[in-house]
Amino acid sequence: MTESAIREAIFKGLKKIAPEVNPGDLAPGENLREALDIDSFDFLNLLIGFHDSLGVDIPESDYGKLTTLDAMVSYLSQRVT
Amino acid sequence: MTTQPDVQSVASTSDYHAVKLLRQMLRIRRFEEKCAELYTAMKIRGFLHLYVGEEAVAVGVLEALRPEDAVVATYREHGHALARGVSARSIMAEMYGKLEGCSRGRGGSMHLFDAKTRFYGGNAIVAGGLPIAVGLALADKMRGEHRVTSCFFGDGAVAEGEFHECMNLAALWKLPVLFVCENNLYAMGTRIDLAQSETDLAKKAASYAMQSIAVDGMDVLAIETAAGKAAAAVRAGEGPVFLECRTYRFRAHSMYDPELYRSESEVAEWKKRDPIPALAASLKTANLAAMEQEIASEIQDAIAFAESGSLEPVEDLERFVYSERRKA
Amino acid sequence: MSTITYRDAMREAIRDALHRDERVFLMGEDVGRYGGCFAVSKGLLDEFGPERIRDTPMSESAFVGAGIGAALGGMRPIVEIMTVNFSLLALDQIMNNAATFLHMSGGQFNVPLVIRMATGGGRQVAAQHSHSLEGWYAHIPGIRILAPATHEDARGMLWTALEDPDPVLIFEHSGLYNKKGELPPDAGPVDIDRARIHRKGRDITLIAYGAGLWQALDAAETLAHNSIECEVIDLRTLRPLDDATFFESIARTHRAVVIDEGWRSGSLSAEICARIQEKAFYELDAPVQRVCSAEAPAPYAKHLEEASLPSAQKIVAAVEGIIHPNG
Amino acid sequence: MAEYTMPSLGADMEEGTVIEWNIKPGDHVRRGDIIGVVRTEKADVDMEVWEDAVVDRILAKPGETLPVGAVLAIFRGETEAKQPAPPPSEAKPAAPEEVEHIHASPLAQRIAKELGLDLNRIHGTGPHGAITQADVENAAKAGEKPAPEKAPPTAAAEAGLPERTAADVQAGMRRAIAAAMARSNREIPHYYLETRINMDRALRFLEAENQKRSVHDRLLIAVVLIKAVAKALNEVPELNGYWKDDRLQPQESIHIGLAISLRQGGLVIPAIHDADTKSLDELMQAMSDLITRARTGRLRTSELTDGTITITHLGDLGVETVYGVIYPPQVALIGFGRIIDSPWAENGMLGIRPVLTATIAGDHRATDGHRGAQFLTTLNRLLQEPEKL
Repeated sequence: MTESAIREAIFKGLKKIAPEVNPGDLAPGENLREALDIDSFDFLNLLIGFHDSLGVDIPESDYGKLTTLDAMVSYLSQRVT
Repeated sequence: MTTQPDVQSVASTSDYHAVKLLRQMLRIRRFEEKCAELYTAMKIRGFLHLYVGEEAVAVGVLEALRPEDAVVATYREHGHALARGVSARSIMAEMYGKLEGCSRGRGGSMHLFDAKTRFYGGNAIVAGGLPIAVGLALADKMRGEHRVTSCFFGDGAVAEGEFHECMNLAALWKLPVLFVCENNLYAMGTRIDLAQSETDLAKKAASYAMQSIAVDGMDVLAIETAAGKAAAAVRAGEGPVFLECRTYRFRAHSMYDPELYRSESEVAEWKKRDPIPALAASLKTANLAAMEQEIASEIQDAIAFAESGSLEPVEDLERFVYSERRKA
Repeated sequence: MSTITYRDAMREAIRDALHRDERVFLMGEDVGRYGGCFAVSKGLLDEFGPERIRDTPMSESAFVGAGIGAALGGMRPIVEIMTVNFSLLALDQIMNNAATFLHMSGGQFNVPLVIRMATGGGRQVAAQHSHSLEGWYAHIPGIRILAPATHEDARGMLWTALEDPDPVLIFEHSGLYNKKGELPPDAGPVDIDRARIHRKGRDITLIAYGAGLWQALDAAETLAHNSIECEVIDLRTLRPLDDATFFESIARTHRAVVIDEGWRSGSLSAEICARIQEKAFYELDAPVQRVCSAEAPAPYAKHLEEASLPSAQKIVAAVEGIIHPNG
Repeated sequence: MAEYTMPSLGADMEEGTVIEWNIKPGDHVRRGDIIGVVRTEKADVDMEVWEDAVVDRILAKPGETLPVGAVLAIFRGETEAKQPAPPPSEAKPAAPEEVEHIHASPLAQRIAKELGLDLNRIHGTGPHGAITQADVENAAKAGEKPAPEKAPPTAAAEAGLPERTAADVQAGMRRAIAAAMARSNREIPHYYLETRINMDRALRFLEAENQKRSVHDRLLIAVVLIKAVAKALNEVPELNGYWKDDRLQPQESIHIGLAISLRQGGLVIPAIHDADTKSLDELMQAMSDLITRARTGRLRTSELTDGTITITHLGDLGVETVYGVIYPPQVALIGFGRIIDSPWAENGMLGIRPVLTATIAGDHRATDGHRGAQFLTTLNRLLQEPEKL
């Protein structure tokens, strides 16, 4: 799966929990939870979205590796089959 | 105190003066007849009480008063207003409900008002005007004014409590009121002997320790003389005077009255003593035809004035419920 | 400040008016030698003489009508009708002449007359002497109706009323004459157009006049103990009604009780409730309640009379019923 | 039942031919919707529906020519579909013709209209169950969102007033929350207590539990906290109830209100009913259902007004300590901050532990600090044995 496809999936997930936000304007290194005002419930839904769309299962211990857009892209691209 | 009419008409009144009285009575008569006609043509509405037959009283009494005096009348008041100097135009316009009426079209036939001539209106409550007259006289007395307040009412008012209260108060405080009772023998449809235990009203009034005179209500000269003497006494501070004018109305009480309570013959009998022809007969020099013409044109002019009058704007409905400037 | 009775305040008002304007005079039954049925005019005969302090025969229609005539004639009469109960004999003069002359004459004749009368019950004088009919008179366009409840108003309303070109009726609740109160020595004329908020409160508005004001203030005192803050309004003028003041108050409190010693049906309180639902409907969080007299002729027996008249306790109950509807 | 007849679409039109329908039985239609096309002499014309309704039956088949006034379809009243409980079954009895009158004070009606709240969904506590100002404010505060699109038009729409913008809803909600908060501060003498809880055991328990579950059923720490609060309330019941008519009224059932913030601002506090009897999984399911429906405005009034205590979990968004304002008539509010690795001394040794600051705001009329402290210590103890929750 190409990197842009993964980025697309991430945007789609973010749009679902924060409809009024335009993921495009996110700076790659920005902390997602603060930028998008996402609480743990939103974040869980995001992960459920990735699990359904990308088939990736993210354990709680890895939450720390998903703080920014870039981190998320690289994390998912390593695990997407 | 006397009981029958004892005042003789003064034969030597100059013809000129008599013609003036005649003209005034005729003017009232024709005005009232035209009102009856206009009422049937639905130009005048509401209640209308005509003075035909009693003209001598208003003309005789008002001739004896002065401009500074006051007049308080009843709902049968066209004659008094005309004799007092309220214009035929403003009276007709008032009955047409026009803004140019003497009460802005708000009073109608029963409530004519005119500040210039101190004409304190018709009052539609029987004897309702008596306390007002007493008050006006009280004010004059307290302010040292040598003025007369004339108060007109009918034999019907004599049965009202206010009559007795006012006669007593006026006599008690020696107030300058000329009480003029137009006794036309009927309180609407009730003959006087069915309403009064004592039908000699002058005698009744005398019991209030007040000068009390009766006079032939069909003799304008006699009335003028009697009223003159009475007004002089009142003006001199001798206290109130009661003047009973025994008169008769030739037409119904008002426009709705079928006159079941009196006979044709009685009316016919009284018509023989109609004050207008009686006076005219004694005045060979009077040019009746010219007088009639002048009066007719005055009335026609009054009607035209009324017809062309304007209606008070509805927005003004609540004006004068209270005064428009707060300080009296 | 000097402590005087309501009666003294009204007497002072009359004396002051008589001194200010020689057109002013007092007329009524037993106002002179007797000193006034409620002793309001005591001493005035000696000071001003029988011309200006005029005892009248028992002829209410005549002397009230004479008052109207004298006003038309340029005087400034103060007519005292002993109590509102006897004013019924002069109602025709008041309604058909005093209230009507200016309008019916097309603005020609003013009637600058003041009529004072005692009103209200509560002294076991039974049905014919205990009426509270200011609400009736407040129904008549063309006259002003005042209800001085405080000493300041008893002292100050008369002169303003005398200066008014239209007839003014002043209703003095008979239960107030002996009430003591404070009055500054220089107390003088007061406004007669506005109601007055006597006590600020946020929870409910109590609308009262005359003796009802003091009952409302007592009730407010009691209710304050269980943290219900009442805003108490003294109407002062019953016609024209200063409804803006109570609309504004209700816009803050959203609840109201009207206290009126008249009989409930067709009373002044009914008019006030009608205006509130017309103009302040969307401010209401509960129906407006009324505390009025029972609809029966005033009984002689004390316990019956108390049961029939408005009281602070009844006001408290009405307020509780609104604030805690489900008990 | 309302009949939809062949519309007269021109002074001289006597009949028309149904060309097509774009509705089917059971559809909800709104005033102004186009429900089909009819052919007249002059042209094919849209058929418009004049009020909200539900399609009951279609009588005229496409191609049929019928005179003006002939019955083409039958509608049933909108109100029928509104009954919350019974599933709308096909064999519906005739819908009650007019909407039953709602007893609400004029002021309540006004505020409800301003906030775009549907009075049908507000529980009245006034006389004879009438809805009062307080009821509406509580409902607004509890997040009764403006009636969603499909619901009958708001009173404003019916009265021809301009439709309420999001800003209006926002302003209205802000006003309602402000009113409730002001009243709370004015009436409730608060006391505040705070304690720091070592969450190490609870987090490890949570992680172990989540490993047994798919991401769909994953539990959040919040549900552990909710369960702990519920259990602690069993031991300190005075904190679970209302202050009404000048006395504490403890409640048997424990409905825990969750302060949920909405993305576009504003706050709603739906309650999880009987939190003490629910398992962690049931709590997770209930919480996610409430948060989802809160954020899409489909909460039921009853859920919004019967919380017996409230938890605010702003720690989730990075704040360490949270002091809340109690929501009248409740008598306590629990605040959870963020779990932060902090220095922690344990039997003489200093280490790093995930520490959570828990606070309680109590109504001093109902309970004193002693009860609050007892609650926090119990909470702490329960969180040290998470497996027993």
